[in-house]
Amino acid sequence: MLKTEELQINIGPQHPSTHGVFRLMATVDGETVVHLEPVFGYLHRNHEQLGEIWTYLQTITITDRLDYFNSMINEHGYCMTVEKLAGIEVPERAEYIRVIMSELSRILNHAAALGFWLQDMGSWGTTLMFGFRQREMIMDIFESVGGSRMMCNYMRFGGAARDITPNIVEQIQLFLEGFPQFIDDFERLMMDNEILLARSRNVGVLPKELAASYSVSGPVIRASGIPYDIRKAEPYSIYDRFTFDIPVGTVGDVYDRFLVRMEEMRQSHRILQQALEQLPQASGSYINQAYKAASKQQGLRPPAGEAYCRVESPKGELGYYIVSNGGNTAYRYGIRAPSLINLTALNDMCRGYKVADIVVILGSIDIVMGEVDR
Amino acid sequence: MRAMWEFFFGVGWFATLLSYITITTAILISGSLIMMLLTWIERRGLAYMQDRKGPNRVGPFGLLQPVAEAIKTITKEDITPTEADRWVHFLAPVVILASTVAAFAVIPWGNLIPVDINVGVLYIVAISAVHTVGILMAGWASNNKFALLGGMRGVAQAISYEIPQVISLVAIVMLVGSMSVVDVIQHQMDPYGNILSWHIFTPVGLLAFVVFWIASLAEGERPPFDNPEAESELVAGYMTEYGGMKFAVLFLANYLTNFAICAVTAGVFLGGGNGPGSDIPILGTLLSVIYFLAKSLGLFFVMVWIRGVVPRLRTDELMHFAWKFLLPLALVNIFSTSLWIAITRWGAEQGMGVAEALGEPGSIARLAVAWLVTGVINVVAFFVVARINATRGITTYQATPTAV
Amino acid sequence: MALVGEDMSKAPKNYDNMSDEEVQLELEHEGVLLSTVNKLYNWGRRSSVWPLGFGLACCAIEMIAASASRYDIARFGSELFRASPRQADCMIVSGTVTKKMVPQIVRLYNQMPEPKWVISMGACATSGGPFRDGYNVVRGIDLYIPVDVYVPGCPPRPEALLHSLITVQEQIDREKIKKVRWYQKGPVVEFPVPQFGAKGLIVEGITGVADLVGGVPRMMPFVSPALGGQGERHTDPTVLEGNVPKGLVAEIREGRADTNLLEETNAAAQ
Amino acid sequence: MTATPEQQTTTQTALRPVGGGGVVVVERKQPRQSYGQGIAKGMGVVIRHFAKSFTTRIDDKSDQVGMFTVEYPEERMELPEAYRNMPILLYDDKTGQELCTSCFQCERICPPKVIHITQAKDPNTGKPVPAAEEFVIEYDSCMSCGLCHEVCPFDAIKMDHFFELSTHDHLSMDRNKAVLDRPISYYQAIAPNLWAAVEANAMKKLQNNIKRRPGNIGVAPHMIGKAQKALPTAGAGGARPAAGARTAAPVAAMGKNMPPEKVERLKSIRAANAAKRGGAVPSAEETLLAASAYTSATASPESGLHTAESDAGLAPSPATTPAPATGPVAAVGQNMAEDKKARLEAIRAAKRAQRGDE
Repeated sequence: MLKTEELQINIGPQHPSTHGVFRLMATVDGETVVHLEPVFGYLHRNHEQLGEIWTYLQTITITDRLDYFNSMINEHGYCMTVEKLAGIEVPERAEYIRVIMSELSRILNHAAALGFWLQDMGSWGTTLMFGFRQREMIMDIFESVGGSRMMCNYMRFGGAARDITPNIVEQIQLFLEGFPQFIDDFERLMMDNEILLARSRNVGVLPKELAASYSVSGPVIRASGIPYDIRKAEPYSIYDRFTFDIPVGTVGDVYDRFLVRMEEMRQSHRILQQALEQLPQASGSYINQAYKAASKQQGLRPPAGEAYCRVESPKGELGYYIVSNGGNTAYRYGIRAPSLINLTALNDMCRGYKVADIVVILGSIDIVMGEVDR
Repeated sequence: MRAMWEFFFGVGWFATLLSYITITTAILISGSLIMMLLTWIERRGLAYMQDRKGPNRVGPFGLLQPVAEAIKTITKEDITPTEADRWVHFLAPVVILASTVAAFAVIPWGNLIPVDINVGVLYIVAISAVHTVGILMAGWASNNKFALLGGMRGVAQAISYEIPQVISLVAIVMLVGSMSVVDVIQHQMDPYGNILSWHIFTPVGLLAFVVFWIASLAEGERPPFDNPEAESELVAGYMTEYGGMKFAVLFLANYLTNFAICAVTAGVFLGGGNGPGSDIPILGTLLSVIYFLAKSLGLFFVMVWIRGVVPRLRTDELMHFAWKFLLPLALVNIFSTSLWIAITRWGAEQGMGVAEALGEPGSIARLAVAWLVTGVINVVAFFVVARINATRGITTYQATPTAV
Repeated sequence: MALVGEDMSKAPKNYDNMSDEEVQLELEHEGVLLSTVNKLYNWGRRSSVWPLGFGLACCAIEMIAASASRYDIARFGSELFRASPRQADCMIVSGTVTKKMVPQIVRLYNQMPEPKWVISMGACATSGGPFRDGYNVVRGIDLYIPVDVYVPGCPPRPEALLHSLITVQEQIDREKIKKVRWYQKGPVVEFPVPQFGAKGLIVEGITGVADLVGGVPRMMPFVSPALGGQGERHTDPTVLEGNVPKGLVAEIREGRADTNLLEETNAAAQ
Repeated sequence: MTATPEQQTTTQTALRPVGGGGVVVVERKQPRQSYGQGIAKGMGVVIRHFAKSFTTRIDDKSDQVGMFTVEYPEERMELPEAYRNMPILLYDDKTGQELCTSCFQCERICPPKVIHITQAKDPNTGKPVPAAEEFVIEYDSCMSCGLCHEVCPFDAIKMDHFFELSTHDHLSMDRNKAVLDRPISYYQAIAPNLWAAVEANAMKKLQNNIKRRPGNIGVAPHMIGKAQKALPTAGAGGARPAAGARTAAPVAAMGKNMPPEKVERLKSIRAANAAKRGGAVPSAEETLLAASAYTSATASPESGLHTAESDAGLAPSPATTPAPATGPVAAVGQNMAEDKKARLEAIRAAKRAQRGDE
């Protein structure tokens, strides 16, 4: 290939496909990427600092804003960590509620992420609109449960803020009924599309070994062929009660990540059906009554110590680390954000591909800057 | 005084000039009206494909939306970036629009055609190539890397796709034996109003249509070939630094190009204004305009439909597609066109007097044979080329990951 | 300020205090034909407000939701989210503005051609929101660029964003072609792009570090163009009395900020 | 609920084996099968959506095709009761007594610290009184987390459903007590079940507190002087904030700079508006009474609750237009001609017809 003078392109911080405020300094030779340097910090909003100033209960509200697509899973992880720290037990029904909400979040996230990814690829809105249609339906459920569309602030230490009514269960069932049709539509719309195949097959390949050594997680590592899912690897909450499969890819390219996400939505659908079936009836409590008052007020003071908990967020392994010194705020609060870790592999995924592939590969990692910069 | 009167009004040139001015004005006015209609179709159509309403608050059914947009863009501040090449930056939209409007000279509005030149088909292709220069000017003068990349992409794409486009038209020109647009439309005229005489309903014409249509999508920068202005990659491509009225001009030119493509396709492959009753003296002209518009707008709706479905091709894939898929097909099509001509038209002159002697049944039989032969050739060619492309045509490059 | 906090549900408009012009406007909404160039001009602009495709944080997702099927901002002719500021009319600042991002936002704003509007979407963009105590978060984008419409909420519902768009449209209705900034004599106001230095943001015209990292901004917000602002900041100290001042409220109440800051701000603004 | 195989066979609810499921390898599409049928399939899906958008409107949540758009200013989605937008303060309808006792719980728990309370003091004794002297919420920083309303022991602070809060004025987003106060009946209208659950308790606590409030302390500002002396009883809220509340609104001097025929025209416009929305035509008196200066601070109790298709009588307020900023504006169009009025009528009729079509 003819070697030409290298050109520096600055993608972002304001660019339609950087998924937020994020800057990529790409050195290109013609249209081939030679080097890629991500620059972030444009959305650094002091999450961890605030988590150390605010009380445990108050911090739940900003975990929503961490990865703003799946606030429920963020809350789940945070509450689990504090519960571990303070030794709070969670009633059966509350666990089911949490799992239902988490899996709805996962569907929401994947539907929107695939829409965004295809939008980056140049599909004019249709896929995004279809994905957002699912999101709207799930938002309706979240809104009637938690009170807000995005920032639910729903989970509490020892359970959830509110019980889910039969009405809401019905609403979820209705959604689950229609959801397979979305998957079918989406598959027929995009799965065989020749252009999508050409754009995504063998693009952004992340080999198994490299994926493991970058310690990426979530659909990215599963697409590379490593069946690593925290719901199976270290079952938390009540995930050991459900039958579901972990989809893995074979090549580790962008196409595999797409397929893995599609399959994960199906599996989430499966888990939801089981969870609704098994959901303990009104006999179960939605929150641990002993801690209801404590978690309502600021009074929660876990004993001195430290705790780390991780959950499988749709982006990957989301870990919370909290050190308590016995006060009502965390002494140290840290987050292992999957988006950030996955992003570190971007340079290796992009090198050698075209400029147009950068946005596709970035979209396939599915980052959220709120989580990357925190 | 009398001499002057004769000079101006007694002589034909003034009348000709007047008529040309009138026609040009009519074209420009109808062009902008058409552009407004196209944007409306695009936005409402796309919206309905995505289960939403689309613009519906300005005027009845949102029909006045483009008018509002025109007012707004015209009254907006006109910015020329400080570092830009002022004159080139200013001229680029002019060049692009001028070349597009010039193509309208030979576009047949049903039975009405502004100018019938004997190389009409060639003229369209040639004049629409000029707008490539405008794209390059826009990309270069903006002094913006995205614009430059967009401009380069635009040029590469336009040049590559012109070749299959022209070669697919060659097949039609061979069939018709003339380059005049009027002749091409006349050739598809059937005395009985039978639509089967349209070029698209012959194997040769169908393949030419497919190749021409795809190549035209690329020429008009329509998805999936909208690489020069790829929003998710290059912000707005070569239009990145254009705002206000200049952007409006680029936008207008874009849609006019799209309409020109649809019109040419309708004329060359779908019989232009032909349809039931289009040969009646006066009413027929009106009907033919309606048929023509219906066909063109239908084709434009197909463009919108495609836009609603497909992602964008990468630039290198786009090149592969032009050179490895469309070009071979277009070449094969020329071969089958020549076969078609040989089988259906050769007479005593070429030593096929026997066939000619058979009369009416003989010509029908010859037509059937031609259909069969060219159909088989074209279909086989399509599948073979497609398979070759699918298995090893489009490159798969491997990343060069470094150890961590 | 409001007179009462209760039922005004049936009458969102105060017809009684309306001037004739506003009545005329009301009539136009009801369909009386446009009569003057001014009306045509305003009609054209209000019907095609193209937003800048520009998302910062959480609110950006709701902005996209507003353009998705259910809310469909396209109905107002605003679905063309332009990626290039040159083609955009309305900047929706959707999300937390950090000190690292402010220079880029101001630059984008300067790159937009007049006439242009800014919608500050959500709590973060308006005042820093939940993150306003963070060291890296700007307490409101109106400290750097004038904002036309504020939408409270965290994040606001897509409907609320649509409502803000309608509010912008009403603002456009009230504008006059003769009074539009771009058509006036004199240079177009370019807002100074702040420098993100080691200690914080340095703004032209304000002595010292204007927005210290970990500190309180030492300036007042811009007056909204909708209220007659021509690129000047709030200077009247009386706005700080009685009502709760912006940006400084928490500090003053908790005794964290020294009150000299107010005088300093005023001195700097003059 | 640990599932053993034996239980599984016996219990009704079908429990899956613990940690069931394994690893599936996703199936990659093989490249050589494509001749464009993939795109054709996609085009089929899209055209189906296109066609269905004309014929069906979404009413069932499980549907995936059909028009999904809710045309916002005219139609509204039903908001769930639990929806929370911004905090408001409640007061009793009859007495005007606020439920807030300034216990500072909400101020303390508010994560971004947007609530600022000043406790009322008895002017004679100087001792604190269980009522708020001033209550400020910075709406511009409020994150709508709802912790304040969760924590309030007196159910005095609740989350509003009104979201049309866009404003030009940054400083107006500091809401004081006068703007935050809403009658209980308003909250009851937007969240009947939530209020019913806490009503008895809240009213009991309020009665206890009122006893300790001298004079007008703790009465919603605009209710001072209008309040009935009777102590509220549980369920005093009554039905909707109907006529009583409306008369409470101040009657501004009308038509100062308006010729009488213009006033007439306005009335007719408003009547037509109401008719268009399907609501009853309010009398001129009523509409003028209901006018107010500052709309964005107010809420329409019904705004979020009904879509346009729902009961016409409860149709939402237009709310598309908050009051324009008042300022000195030149007087133009002093006398609008009759033909203009006629034209207006004709256009309006046409519009109505068109809207009916769509």
